[in-house]
Amino acid sequence: MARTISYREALNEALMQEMERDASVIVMGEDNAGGAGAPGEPDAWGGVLGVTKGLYGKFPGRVLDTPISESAFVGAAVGAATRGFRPVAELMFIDFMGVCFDQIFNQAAKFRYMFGGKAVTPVVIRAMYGAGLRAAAQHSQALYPLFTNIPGLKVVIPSSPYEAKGLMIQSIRDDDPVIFCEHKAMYDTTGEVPAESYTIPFGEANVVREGDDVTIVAFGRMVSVAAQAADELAKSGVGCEVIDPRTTSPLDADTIIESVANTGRLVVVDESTPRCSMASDVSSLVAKEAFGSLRAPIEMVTAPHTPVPFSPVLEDLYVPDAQRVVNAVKTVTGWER
Amino acid sequence: MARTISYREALNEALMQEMERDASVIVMGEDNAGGAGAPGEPDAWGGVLGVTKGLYGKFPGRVLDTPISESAFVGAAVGAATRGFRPVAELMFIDFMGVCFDQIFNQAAKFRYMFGGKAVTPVVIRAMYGAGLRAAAQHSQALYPLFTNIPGLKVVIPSSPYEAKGLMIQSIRDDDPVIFCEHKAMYDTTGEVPAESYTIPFGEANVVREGDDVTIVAFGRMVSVAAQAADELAKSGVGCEVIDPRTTSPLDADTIIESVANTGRLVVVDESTPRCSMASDVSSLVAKEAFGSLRAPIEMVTAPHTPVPFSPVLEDLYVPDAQRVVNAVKTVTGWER
Amino acid sequence: MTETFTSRPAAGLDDKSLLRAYRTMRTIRDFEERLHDEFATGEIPGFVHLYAGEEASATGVCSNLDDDRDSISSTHRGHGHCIAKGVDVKEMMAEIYGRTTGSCHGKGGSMHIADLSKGMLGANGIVGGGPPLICGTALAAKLRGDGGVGVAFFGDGGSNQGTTLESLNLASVWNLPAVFVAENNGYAEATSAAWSVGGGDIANRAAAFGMPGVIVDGFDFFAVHEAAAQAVERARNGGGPTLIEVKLTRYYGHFEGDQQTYRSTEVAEAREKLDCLKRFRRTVTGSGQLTDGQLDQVDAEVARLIDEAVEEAKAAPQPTRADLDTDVYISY
Amino acid sequence: MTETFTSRPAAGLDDKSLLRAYRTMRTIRDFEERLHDEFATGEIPGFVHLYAGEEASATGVCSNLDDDRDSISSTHRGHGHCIAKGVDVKEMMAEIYGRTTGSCHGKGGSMHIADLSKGMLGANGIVGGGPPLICGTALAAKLRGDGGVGVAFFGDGGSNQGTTLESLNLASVWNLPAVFVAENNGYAEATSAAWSVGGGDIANRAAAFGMPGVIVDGFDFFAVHEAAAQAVERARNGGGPTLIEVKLTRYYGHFEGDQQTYRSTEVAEAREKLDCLKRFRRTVTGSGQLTDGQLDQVDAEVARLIDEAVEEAKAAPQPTRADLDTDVYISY
Ligand SMILES: Cc1ncc(C[n+]2csc(CCOP(=O)(O)OP(=O)(O)O)c2C)c(N)n1
Ligand SMILES: Cc1ncc(C[n+]2csc(CCOP(=O)(O)OP(=O)(O)O)c2C)c(N)n1
Ligand SMILES: [Mg+2]
Ligand SMILES: [Mg+2]
Repeated sequence: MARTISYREALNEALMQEMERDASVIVMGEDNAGGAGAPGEPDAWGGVLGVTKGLYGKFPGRVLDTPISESAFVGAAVGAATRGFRPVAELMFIDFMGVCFDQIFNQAAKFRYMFGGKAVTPVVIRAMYGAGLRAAAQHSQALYPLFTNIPGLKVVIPSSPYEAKGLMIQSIRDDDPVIFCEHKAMYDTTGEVPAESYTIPFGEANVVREGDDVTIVAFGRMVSVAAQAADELAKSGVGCEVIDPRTTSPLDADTIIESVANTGRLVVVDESTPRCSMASDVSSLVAKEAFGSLRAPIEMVTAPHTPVPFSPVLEDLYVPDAQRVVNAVKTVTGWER
Repeated sequence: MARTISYREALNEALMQEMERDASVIVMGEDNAGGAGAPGEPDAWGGVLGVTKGLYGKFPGRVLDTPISESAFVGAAVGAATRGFRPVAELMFIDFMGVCFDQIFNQAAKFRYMFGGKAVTPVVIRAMYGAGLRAAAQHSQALYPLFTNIPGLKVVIPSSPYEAKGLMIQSIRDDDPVIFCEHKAMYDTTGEVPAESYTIPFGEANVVREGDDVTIVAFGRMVSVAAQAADELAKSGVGCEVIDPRTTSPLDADTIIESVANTGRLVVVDESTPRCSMASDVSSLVAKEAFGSLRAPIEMVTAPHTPVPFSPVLEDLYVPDAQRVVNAVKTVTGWER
Repeated sequence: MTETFTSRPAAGLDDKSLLRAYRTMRTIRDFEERLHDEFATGEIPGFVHLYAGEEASATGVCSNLDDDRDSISSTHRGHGHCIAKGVDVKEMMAEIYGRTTGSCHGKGGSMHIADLSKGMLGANGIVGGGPPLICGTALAAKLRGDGGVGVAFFGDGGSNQGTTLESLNLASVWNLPAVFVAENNGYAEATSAAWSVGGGDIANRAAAFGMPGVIVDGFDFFAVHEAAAQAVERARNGGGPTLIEVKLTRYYGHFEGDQQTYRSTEVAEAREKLDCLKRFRRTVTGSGQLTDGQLDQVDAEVARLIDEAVEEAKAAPQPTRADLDTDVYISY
Repeated sequence: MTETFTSRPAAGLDDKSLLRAYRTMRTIRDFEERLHDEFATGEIPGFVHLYAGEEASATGVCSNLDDDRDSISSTHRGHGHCIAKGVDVKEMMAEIYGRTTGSCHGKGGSMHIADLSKGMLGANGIVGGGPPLICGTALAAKLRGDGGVGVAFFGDGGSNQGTTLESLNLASVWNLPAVFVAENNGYAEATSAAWSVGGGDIANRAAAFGMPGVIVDGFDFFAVHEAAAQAVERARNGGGPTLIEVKLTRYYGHFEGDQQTYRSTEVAEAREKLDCLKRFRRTVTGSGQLTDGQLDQVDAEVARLIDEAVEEAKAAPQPTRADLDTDVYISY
C-alpha cells in the first residue's frame, strides 16, 4: 500500500522497518536519539533534522548518541560491522568527512581487499549533502565524487522518497560499506511510498522518463531538475531521456550507454563542483564507450568551481537549475559538426 | 648552470633556496628535522625519505618536528599562513589525508572565498603519492583527484627533477594553498636541474614531445611512462604528442584542446583509480570542448578500481605501464567510425 | 593542577576599561537578542547560533588581547567572539543578511564571519576546526617574537573532537603562546556535557597534555578576565599554553528554531539570577566605580547601533552574478 | 589515578599457561629476528616494522583474551600482536612474502596482516587507525552481552593522534569493555616520546577521559599480564575501559633500513639486562615452576617452525592477474 510521505519519513520508515526485522541493525550519531544525558526526554531531537526521530523510543539500546568525535564513532560503526552488526552511522553533514575520512576510505573501504577477501563490513554511513539551505561553504557541499573515487565504497544518492526508502533498506542489507547521501533540501519533498518493506538494487539506473533526442543523466536532487527541464523541452518537441543512476558506485554504465546509442547526445547534471566529478565521470564513460553514437559534444551542468556561497542570491545561481539544463540540451541538439 | 641531480635533491634544493631567500618560509612535519627530543643528532632523519635533510642544520628555528597529529600541525601550517608565514607542511604519505582533510579542504581551501576575498593563505602541503614501493593499500594511493575536486586548492604533480624544483619554488611563492604531490618512487630519478633558483608557472602544460597522430595527457610519474610508449610507437611511425599538465588545478585546458584539434585522438594516463579521476576529468573536458576534432573514442589508462595490492606481482599489474599506453594508442588510431 | 577561579573585585581595571567591557557585553547581547527577533520574521537566511548569555566569556578573554599581534579562532557560535575581538558590528549584521557590505561580502554568513585584519580567524562551521589554526597563529607569534598569543574558543562538544585534543598536545610540545578556552554551556546541540565529556571537567584535560587548567564562572566577567589575563601573561612570557574552562549557559536554543525539549528551567534561572550583565552592573556600581547613568548611556548607544546595523543591513545591496566566482584564488 | 605495576611472582599461572606464554614470546622474537635477516637479503618487499623486544606486551595482554569474543586492533608494528592473538605464523610469513598462501592472499603485506576469525582486526598502516575500530568491537560485545572485550594497541606516537584521543573519550562515555594499550617504546620513528607526549606519561591521559590509567614495565611479562588481567576483568564486568601504558624498547630500527642515528646504547643495554625472554626464564626457573629443559625445547620447536614458515613462504605461489581485481566488494 503506497501513501504520500516525505523523503524524511521514507528514510525514517526504512530505518524503523530494518531495525524491526534485524536485531543487528544499530544506529548512531550526534543526537540521533537526541539529548543523551540531558534531563529532558531521551528522544529530544531524533537527529539534527529529525530523520532518526522515534527510533530510540522503540529500540532504546540500539540507538546511540555520540560525543562530537566523528573519527571515533564512524570507526566504531566500522568496527562493529566487522563483528556481526549492521551499523548505520550518521555523519550529519557530508562536509564533516574531513575529520573522519580515514576510517571510511582507508579502513572500511579497504578491509575486504587488503585482508584477502576475508572481511565483511556492512556499515552504512548516512550524510546530508547539497546546497539550498543557505548553510554556506562548510555545510552545503555535494562531495559524493570523493567517495566514488574510492574502490571498496558503494555510493547511493536517492532522488525521491520512493528511492530513499528502497535504497536505504538495500544499503542496510548490503554487505559492503555504503555511503548514503541524503539531500537536505529534499527532506520535505513528498511522494508515493509503499508502506511495506522493499529494496532497490544497486547499480541499476532508473529511467525516469524516456525520450529519443537527448540523454540526461542526473544525480540526487538534480533528477527532478532534469525532469523539469525535460517537461519544458517536451513543449518544443525535444524528447529527453532522463536517467537516474541511483548509485554512483556501482554505476549502471549499460543503461547510460544504451540510451546514448539511441539519442546520440548527452547532458550530465551534477550538483557537485566540476573537477573530477560525476559529470566528468559519466562524460568520460560515454566518450570512451559510446563515442560512435555521439553526435554532439557532451555538456555538463554542474556547480561552478567555487565553494558554496552563503548569499541566497549567489546560492541560487550556484545550484544548477532547469534553465541551465534546457540551455545545455539546446546546445547539444543545435550542434552541427 | 645545470647539473644532474635527483628528484629528492631537486626538492631539497628548492626548499633550501627558498628558506634562504625568504625568512617567512618554514617547514614542518613528522621527523622533518628528525629526532626532536632524541639524544642523537638533531637532523637524524631529515624527513622519512630524506627530502628535508640538512634544512634543520641551516635553519634550526624554522624546521619543526611534530607529534603524530596531522590535523593539528597541518592546521597550524594553515594558521601560520594567515599570519604572514609561508609554511611547507609535510603530510608524509598522501594517504594520511584522511586524518586531517578538514584543515585542508574546509579551512585553507575556503578561507579566501568564505571570507569575501580577504584571506591570504600561502601554505604548501607536501605529500608522497603513488605505487611501486610495495607499500600496500594505505601507503600507495594517487589521491590527487580528491584535491583537484576542491575549489580553492591548487594541485601540483611534478614529473621530473627539473619540474620538481621549479614547481616547488612556485608553490612556495604562490599565495594560494597548494597540494604538492611527490611520487615516492621517483626520488632517485635523476635529471638536469639548474643550480640557480627558477619557477615554473602553474596552469601551463609542458609539451614533453610533439606529434600529430595522438595526444597523450599524463600526470606525474606517468609522464615518463607515456614518453616511453611514445618512443615505442614512433618506431612504427605513430607520432604522439605527450602533454604534462604539471598542475591538475589549475589545468591548462587550452594546450590539451589545441593538441587534440590537431591529432583528433586522445589517451589520458593517470595513476589514480578510474572513477572521478583526472583521466575522466581530462576526457570530459575534451569531449565537451574538442568534440568536433575527435576522430576516435577517448581512451583512459588508469589503475583499476581496486585498492593498491601489496604483492609485487599484483602491484606491477596495478600501475599503468608503457605497454598499456601503447595498446590504448593503437585502439584510438585503429578506430573506424 | 585544575584550579577554580572565583569572582574578584574590579581587578584593577580603570573606568575606561570597565566601560569598554560593558559596552562589548551589551553589544553582544543586543546583537543576539535582535537577531533572535529578526530570525523569527523569516528574513535571515541559514543557520544562526546565538551567543546570548555567554558574553562574559568572549569579553573577559578578549579584553586581554591586542588587535594586531593577538588572534582568535571561533566556532559556529561566533558572533560574541567577533564583537569582542573588534569586528565591525554593522559589517557583521550585513554579513548575516548576506549583503555585499558584510564582513565577507555576503559569501560567508553567520557561521563564517571573519576579520583577519583584527586577528579574528573566523567563526567556523566545523566543530574543532579552530584549535589547529590557533597553533599556527601562536607559532607565527612565537617565531616573530612579538609577544602575540593565539586563543582558541571551543565548546564542550568541541572538547571531544580529536582536532582539539591534538592541538592541546601540539601547543604543549611546541610550547606555544596559546590559550584554549573551552566554553562549557552544558550542551552540544541536545547532548549534555555531563554525559559527553568523559572525565568530568574539561579543565581536567589540561594535565593530560602538560599545561595548567582552570575553571571559571562564565557569568562573572571579572573571573574570566583575570583567568585569561594570567594565561595570556604566561603565554606572552614564553610560559606556554593554558586551558581555561568557562562554565556558562546559552540563553537560546542550539540554533534558532531549536525547541529545547532537552532542558527546562535553567535558562530562566540563569537570566534571572546569574546574568553577566546584571552582575557586572551590580559589581561596578556597588564598588562605586561606575554609575547606573553611565551604563544606561552605553545601553542607549548600543541599542541605537544595533538598530542602525539592522536597518543598514536590510538596505544594503545583494551580491550579483559577477560575485559568484571571484575570490576562489588569489591568482588564477 | 595513574598507578605503576611492578613485577610479581608467576601470578597463579599454571605450567601450561606459562609455557604457552613463553612459546608466544619466543615465536615473536624468532619471527622478527629472522625477518631482520631475510630483509637484508632483499627478498622481502615493502616496509617492515619489527616488534622484537616488545614481546611481553602483546603476550602479556593477549594471554588474557579469548579467540572468539575478544578482539584487538594493531599498528604498523603488528607481527607481535598477530602472533599473540593466534594468527597462523606460516600464513603470516607467507603474507609478508606476498604469497597466495598468506593471511591476506598476498594483498595486504606486513602492515595489513589480519585474521578476523581470530578477532585480529589487522595491523594498520595508519597511526591511530585502530582505536576507533576497537570502540566498535567493544560496542558489539557489549550489545551482544557476551562479556567480550576489545583491545587497541598503539604506540607513543599514536597516543598523540586525535583518533586515539577521541576513542578514549568515546569508550569512557559509552562505558565500553575496551582496553587501550599504549606501547611506549620511547620513539615514534626518530622522535622521542619524552618530547612528543605532552604531559609526561601517556597513562596520565586516562584521567582526562575518566578511566583508570596504569604504567607497566614492558620487559616484565608478569606485570603486563597482571595489569591487563585487571583491565580485562573490569571491562568484562561492565566497569568500562582502562588505559595501560607499557614502557619498552624496540630492538631494531623504526623500519628495516633505519640507521637509528637518534639513539645510542639503550638497545644493547636492554637486550643485555632487561630482555623479556631472559627475565621470564629467570623467573620461572628460579621459582622452580619450569625447567630450562622445557624452555629449551620450546626454543627448538619454535626455531623449526620459523624455518619451515620461511621455507614454505618462499616456495608458495605468487598471486596472478586474476587476483588483481577480486575482493574489492562482496557483491558487485
Ligand atoms: C565536525 C562537526 N561535527 C558536528 C557538527 C554539527 N554541530 C554543530 S554545533 C554542534 C554542537 C557543538 O557543541 P559545543 O561544542 O558544545 O558548542 P555550543 O553549540 O554549545 O556552543 C554540532 C554537533 C559540526 N558542525 N562539525
Ligand atoms: C596517520 C599517520 N601518520 C604518520 C604515519 C607514519 N608513521 C608510521 S609509524 C610512525 C611512528 C609511530 O610511532 P609509535 O606510535 O610510537 O609506534 P612505534 O613505531 O614506536 O611502534 C609514523 C610517524 C602513519 N603511518 N600514519
Ligand atoms: Mg556547548
Ligand atoms: Mg613508539
